[in-house]
Amino acid sequence: MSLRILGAHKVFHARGARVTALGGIDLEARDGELLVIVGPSGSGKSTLLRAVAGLEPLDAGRILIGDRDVTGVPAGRRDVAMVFQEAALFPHLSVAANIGIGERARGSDRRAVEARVRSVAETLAVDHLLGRMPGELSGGERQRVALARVMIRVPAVCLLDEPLASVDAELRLRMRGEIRTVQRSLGVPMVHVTHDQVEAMAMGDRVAVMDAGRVLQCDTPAEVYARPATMAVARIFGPLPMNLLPVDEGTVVGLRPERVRVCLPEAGGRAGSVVEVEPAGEECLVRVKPDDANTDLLARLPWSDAPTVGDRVTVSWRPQDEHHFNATTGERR
Amino acid sequence: MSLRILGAHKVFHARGARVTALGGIDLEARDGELLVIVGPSGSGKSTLLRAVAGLEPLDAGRILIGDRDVTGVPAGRRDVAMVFQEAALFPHLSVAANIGIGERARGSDRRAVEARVRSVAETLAVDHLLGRMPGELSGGERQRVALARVMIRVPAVCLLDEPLASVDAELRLRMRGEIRTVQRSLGVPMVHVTHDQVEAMAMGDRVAVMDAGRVLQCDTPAEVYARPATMAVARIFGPLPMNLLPVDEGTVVGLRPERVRVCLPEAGGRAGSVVEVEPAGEECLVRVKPDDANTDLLARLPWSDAPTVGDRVTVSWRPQDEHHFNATTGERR
Amino acid sequence: AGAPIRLQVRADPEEAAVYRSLISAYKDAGGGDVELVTVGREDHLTRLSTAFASGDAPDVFLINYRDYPPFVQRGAVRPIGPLLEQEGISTSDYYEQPLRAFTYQDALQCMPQNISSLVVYWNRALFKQAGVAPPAAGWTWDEFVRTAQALTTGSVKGVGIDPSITRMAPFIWSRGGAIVDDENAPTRTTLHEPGARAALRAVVDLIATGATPTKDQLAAQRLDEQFMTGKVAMFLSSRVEVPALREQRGLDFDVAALPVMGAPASVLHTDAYCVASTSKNPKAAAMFIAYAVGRQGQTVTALGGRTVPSLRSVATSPAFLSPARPPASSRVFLDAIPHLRHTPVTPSWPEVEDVIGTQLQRAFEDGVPLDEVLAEIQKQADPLLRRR
Amino acid sequence: MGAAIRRWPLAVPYLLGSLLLVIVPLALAAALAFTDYFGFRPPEFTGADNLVRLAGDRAFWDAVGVSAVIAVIVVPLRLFLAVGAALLLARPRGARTAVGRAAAYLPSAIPDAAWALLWLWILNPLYGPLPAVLGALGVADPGFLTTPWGARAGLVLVMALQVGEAFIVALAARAAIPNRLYEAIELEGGSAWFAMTRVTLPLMAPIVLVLAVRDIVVVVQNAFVPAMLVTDGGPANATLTAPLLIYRRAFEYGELGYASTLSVTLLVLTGVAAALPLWLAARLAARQRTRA
Amino acid sequence: MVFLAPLIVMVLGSVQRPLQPPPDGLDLWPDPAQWSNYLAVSRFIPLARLLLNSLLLVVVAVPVTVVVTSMAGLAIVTARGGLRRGLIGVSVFMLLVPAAALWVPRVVLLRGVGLADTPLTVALLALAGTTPFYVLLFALAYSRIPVSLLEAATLEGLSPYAVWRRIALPLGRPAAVAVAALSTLYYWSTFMDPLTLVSSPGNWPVALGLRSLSEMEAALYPIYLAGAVIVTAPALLAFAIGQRSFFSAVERS
Ligand SMILES: Nc1ncnc2c1ncn2[C@@H]1O[C@H](COP(=O)(O)OP(=O)(O)OP(=O)(O)O)[C@@H](O)[C@H]1O
Ligand SMILES: Nc1ncnc2c1ncn2[C@@H]1O[C@H](COP(=O)(O)OP(=O)(O)OP(=O)(O)O)[C@@H](O)[C@H]1O
Ligand SMILES: [Mg+2]
Ligand SMILES: [Mg+2]
Repeated sequence: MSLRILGAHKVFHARGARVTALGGIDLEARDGELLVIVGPSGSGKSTLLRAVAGLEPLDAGRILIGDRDVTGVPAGRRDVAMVFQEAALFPHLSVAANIGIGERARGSDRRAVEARVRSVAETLAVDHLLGRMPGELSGGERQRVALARVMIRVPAVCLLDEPLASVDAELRLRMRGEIRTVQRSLGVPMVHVTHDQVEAMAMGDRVAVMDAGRVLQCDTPAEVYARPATMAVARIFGPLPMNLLPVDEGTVVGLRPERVRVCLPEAGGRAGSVVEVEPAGEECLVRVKPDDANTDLLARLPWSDAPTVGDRVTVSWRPQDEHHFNATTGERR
Repeated sequence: MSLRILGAHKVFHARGARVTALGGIDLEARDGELLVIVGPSGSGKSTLLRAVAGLEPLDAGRILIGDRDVTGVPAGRRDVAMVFQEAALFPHLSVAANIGIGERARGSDRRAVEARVRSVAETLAVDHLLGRMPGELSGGERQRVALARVMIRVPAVCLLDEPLASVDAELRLRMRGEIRTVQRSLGVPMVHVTHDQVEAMAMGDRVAVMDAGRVLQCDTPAEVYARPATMAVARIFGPLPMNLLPVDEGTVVGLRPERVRVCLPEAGGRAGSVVEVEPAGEECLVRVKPDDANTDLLARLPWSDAPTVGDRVTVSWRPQDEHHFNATTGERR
Repeated sequence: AGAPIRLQVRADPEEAAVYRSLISAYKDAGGGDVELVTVGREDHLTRLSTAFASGDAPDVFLINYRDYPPFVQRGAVRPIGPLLEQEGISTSDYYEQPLRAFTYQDALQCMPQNISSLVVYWNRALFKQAGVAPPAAGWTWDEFVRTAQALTTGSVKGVGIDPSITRMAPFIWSRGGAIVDDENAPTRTTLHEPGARAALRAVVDLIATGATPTKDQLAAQRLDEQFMTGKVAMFLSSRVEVPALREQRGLDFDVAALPVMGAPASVLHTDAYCVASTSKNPKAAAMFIAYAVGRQGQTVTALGGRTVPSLRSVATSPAFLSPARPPASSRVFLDAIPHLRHTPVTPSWPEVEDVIGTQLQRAFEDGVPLDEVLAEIQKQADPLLRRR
Repeated sequence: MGAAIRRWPLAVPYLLGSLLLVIVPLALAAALAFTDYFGFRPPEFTGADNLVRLAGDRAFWDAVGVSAVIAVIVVPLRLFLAVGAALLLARPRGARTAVGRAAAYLPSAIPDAAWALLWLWILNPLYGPLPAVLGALGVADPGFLTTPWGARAGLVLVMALQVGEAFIVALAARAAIPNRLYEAIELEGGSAWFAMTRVTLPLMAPIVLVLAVRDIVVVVQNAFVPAMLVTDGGPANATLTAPLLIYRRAFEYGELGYASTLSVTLLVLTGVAAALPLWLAARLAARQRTRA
Repeated sequence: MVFLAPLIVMVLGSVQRPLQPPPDGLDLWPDPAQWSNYLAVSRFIPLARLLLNSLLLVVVAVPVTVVVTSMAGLAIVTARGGLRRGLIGVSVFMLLVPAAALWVPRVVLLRGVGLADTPLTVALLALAGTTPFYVLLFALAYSRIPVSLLEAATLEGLSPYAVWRRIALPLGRPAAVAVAALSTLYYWSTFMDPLTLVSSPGNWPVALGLRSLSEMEAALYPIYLAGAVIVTAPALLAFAIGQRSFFSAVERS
């Protein structure tokens, strides 16, 4: 069963102003597919998920799960599971009860639910917290419990709104794997919103890049990374935003910081000076101000090659690493 | 004025069980220094910040700001600013009022506050939201508003509890810069809790690695990265957790995934097979199961070198990239 | 025995006991089931109104003469005359005034249970202490005023009179005045006319002598309580006070006739049993009423102390007159009977009473000039009388 | 188009109950307002007669005035006491809080008649402790039961202290404010006063508003028991409140039809009066929002 | 202290000797204490019967009130737009209806459908929520519950009823406890409702009995006060016992 979103429109009226949260979204998450949504803060990602879940009525558009048009179906009857951006745990229920509440609501036997709860809690490393109350958990613990609540069942569609935002790196790596495993075994479409680009690339079968209520591009992560459809996509998607250099009238050249080389001033390329150096493990991020342009250039270099702030350097790149965009429409050339 | 934490102890009693949130913490954030705290979920980071702010009484230990012992001083008189992990916005006040409330509380004139609010809102890219109510914001917008509330003043100490967790990559990069700029201009000690290792390395003058209520290591990011003091630190700190291979009795060898090479089976090294490949932009993460060991090895490779799942490979590394740990104490050898 | 009926009476808890014994006596005498509903002062009419409105009215209810006009004029009552005749009750055995009072459009509507009147309660000990002679029958207003003055010493006031039309009426009549222009079909009040005005003037003058409780004293304690505690030596009321005063240990009191300003006069206080027009068991209701106003029933209620029996034979029997239980001079109530008159029967009368009471209070307690008050009464009460 | 969450069926019992016990009876009452009805015979339709009479009914309008005066004083006082007590006693601070809370709640648990009796004693011009205390303090005795304004003041006192309900409601509202918000204010160095005026009170405002509306209704319409038992409308009708007058009209004078006219009129008047705090609150909230 | 005084005076007054001259004001210290007044109460009203009726009334009406009002409150909070405004409007409007306007039509109506005059007639009011005030109270309490919680519950497949029962009711416990306490007090002490709705004295609640005691002669006031203490005591006792859990429930946000 696939999930299809057709022409979804949603406008909020906030203090007199109109905010277009969804400006006509068409999107499909195929059966057994993990669709990742990335996009800047406020681009409508949460609103889209909420609309799919039936929590936010659309102004226009349709939602289909399999062949079933669920547009008018109330949330409780869509068979959609969702992890909320702010972990929505029931403060009056223990962690175990929080995880099992859906199963119990669907009428499962208490014994059976208990066993399921325990097993899914182990998967998410929250089994030692089962007796606690949500108020006694740390931020990351809370998010994992919320995830456990969704992973215990087999819904028609599974929606995750930044479920790993407060989880530490190591656990995150592990949970990424867990989520994918669960999703594959369930074989249902899953839509996953994240800010973590690494996560998006690592997990997504496909990735949809949203901005200001629209889907800018939807393709495999590799394709989006390699050939961003617009300048906006180029900035939004990737571990680091792409450098965008206006070269001549009408064209902007995009360059991944990973592909920018920074050398001693003598070598060929554009001259400039280093304005910032951020260490990042084996690598570092270097911000260079070219002498002939106003836009800084960001480059990722091995730590061993790190310059210091103020150094005079030359930046260069291979022509095949350039992306060309239409300066006015922003579209790829 | 520096911030010093001496022997901080805090135990929670949750459902009969004792949870040691802080197990004797000694830590100093020097004047004008940005101290980053990283650590797994539940390791006591938020508790530590709350104790510094005076919101959580310590069971034992002292807090000093400059030469002033503030241990018994109520929160309001410590002159500490803090961004909470869950943005604590006032639901009945507009965004502008939320940002300005501290200034108003300290008795500033409304006119003056309005101007300051506008300027700090611009810095954090929330100026278009000033008239909205918190209920009408997206998750990331809310966090930025909370951040703005803190950045509007000049406190003695500044505490940030994962202020950027729900902010998108591009904005995050920008705000990282902003926070650092602000902090440097204020010249006050700032303690910043984050799960984002890149952030920790990029921003921190020093980084404290916490686990289970203790500080395992506190040093410059580069030093912690290069010479993790314990196995735990090695797993916790860094963009990817370190591989830890028990080699002989008593010793564990640690290897950064970035330093692991994966080649065709013929080359020298340990033989194994690829169990997982995660794309990550220019690179990919490869998980290899060596034939002679139970622990998987994680390696980061350029995307161009990516193998496919099931491939037979050889893993190798340079001896100087090995970290040696005592298998029982976990300490560096 | 007849069908079960429901009886609603207005009674405080002590009185309720009297009605309970009346009902059990009725049963012992072979009567049918009677469900007793006793309701307090304030709530009696409320309950009656809602009960009637919802078609759940009691079969029999006891009602005070002053509250009765709306009920009879608006058809809540089934005329009792014929019913009682069938039960063999002869109205000639009863005092005539209450019968007349409860007769409307030439038919007896409700059967009077008692015949009380306004009298002077007086405290024998305070009289003795002040060296004042006990009130004599036929004493005049001036004697009354002098007595009150003589009794007024230190903490004791001579007399207390509530500012209400039922208290004033006897004096007005005694002085030759009238309350309304036509007692059978009143269209306006006549308190401002000379006779009535003079009587009211006399009361105001009495108050001016200081022989009555001050405004604060009146607000501090009800008159009957002041009498019980020896703070007033005399006060005006009907038979209703007797049970409570009897219970008062150490209080030696008696009753005396009202003083006269001209001709002797007093005002009728009476309650009657009515059969609701909606009753499904008028027969059983009449049987019970016949018993209650019969010799046995009247004796039971008379012994309670609260009532002056409307049945002559019981009124003159020791059950009522026995001097062993105070007041010794209960005969005063019977002596007043020939001079009894009653206030008009018109639906708006309860409201008129409230208007007059409020205004008289201003004159008596706040020192507002009498004429101003009388004009105000005219202005407010006359339209009420003209309204149907 | 879209699918909101459907939970309105939960309101069905309430709506049915209200229909049977409030709406339909009210409709009947409204119909009775145009009749002569005494309860003994079916009502007689009289057209606008009752309205004409209402227009010229000075007693009623006087009573409405009395009710209004008392409400204007009592409602703010009651709210102040209830909310004040709730804020003072919001945080558990041992035995004193427990006693305080019990005390604030008690008067509402005492039967009205006993409460009235007590106040008859407290206000008693000769023996009462309150006039005595006032006298000792050199304050002129307002004449609690004897002068019009004194009696009104007395009535105000009687009603002002029975705030157990509002107290509990306010306490619950105070408890519902997340602690995190106070932590934030504390960190910003805001004073307790600042926290109360900028956080506590605005967040409690909706509930205080409902309490205000309810109090207006209670004082203007239903609280005739104190007036009946303590002052009985006197002296000289100074405390004859609208509900007491309607009560007398209906049950002492038996005019159920006209009493309905008065009741419905009172309903309209209270509606107007209650709209005032609603309007005020809307204004205040709008100001608060942007100012902090 | 101002608040506590009435209770003390009431208890002291209840052990005064009856049938003595009414004291000037209230003579505070009884000498000797006349505990027999408490026994005397049942000479005047069928105390046991009335207490039982009241108990029955409370036991039935209070839970019904809490259920009806909390469900309606949740409906208000989760409804949107016109429906929500409509529900709130109806509630506020009903709040404004004078009680006196309803007594007569109400009893006429209830008799019409044959529901008048039972010990539980007054409990019918609970169906209408006793007062719309309680509904608004719940609506306010529930509006503080993060919307995402209710939404999460719905997504988990909980029916509207289950959302109410399993999520809203426990989370709104302070409001539920408050409404339970307030309505207990209401049904325990209401006398105008039974006065108009219940005609058979056998079905009366104790408050109505107390009301008739209150009209006794001044000399018997100690007995009335004893009755008042008897009637007030259960309410206070329940309050005293429940106060800890009551306020802790109210406190927990
Ligand atoms: N209830 C609301 N009223 C008014 N505007 C709203 C409301 N909810 C969301 N918005 C606005 O709609 C837009 C989209 O919001 P949404 O929550 O979908 O963003 P998002 O992509 O999830 O952002 P984030 O990554 O920060 O969570 C934002 O501009 C937000 O301010
Ligand atoms: N109020 C409380 N009662 C009981 N235990 C608590 C309480 N608050 C925190 N804890 C426990 O104390 C430990 C430390 O919590 P803390 O919130 O400081 O973690 P953290 O490092 O901030 O985690 P995260 O990164 O997930 O936010 C955790 O195990 C948590 O479960
Ligand atoms: Mg979002
Ligand atoms: Mg935390």
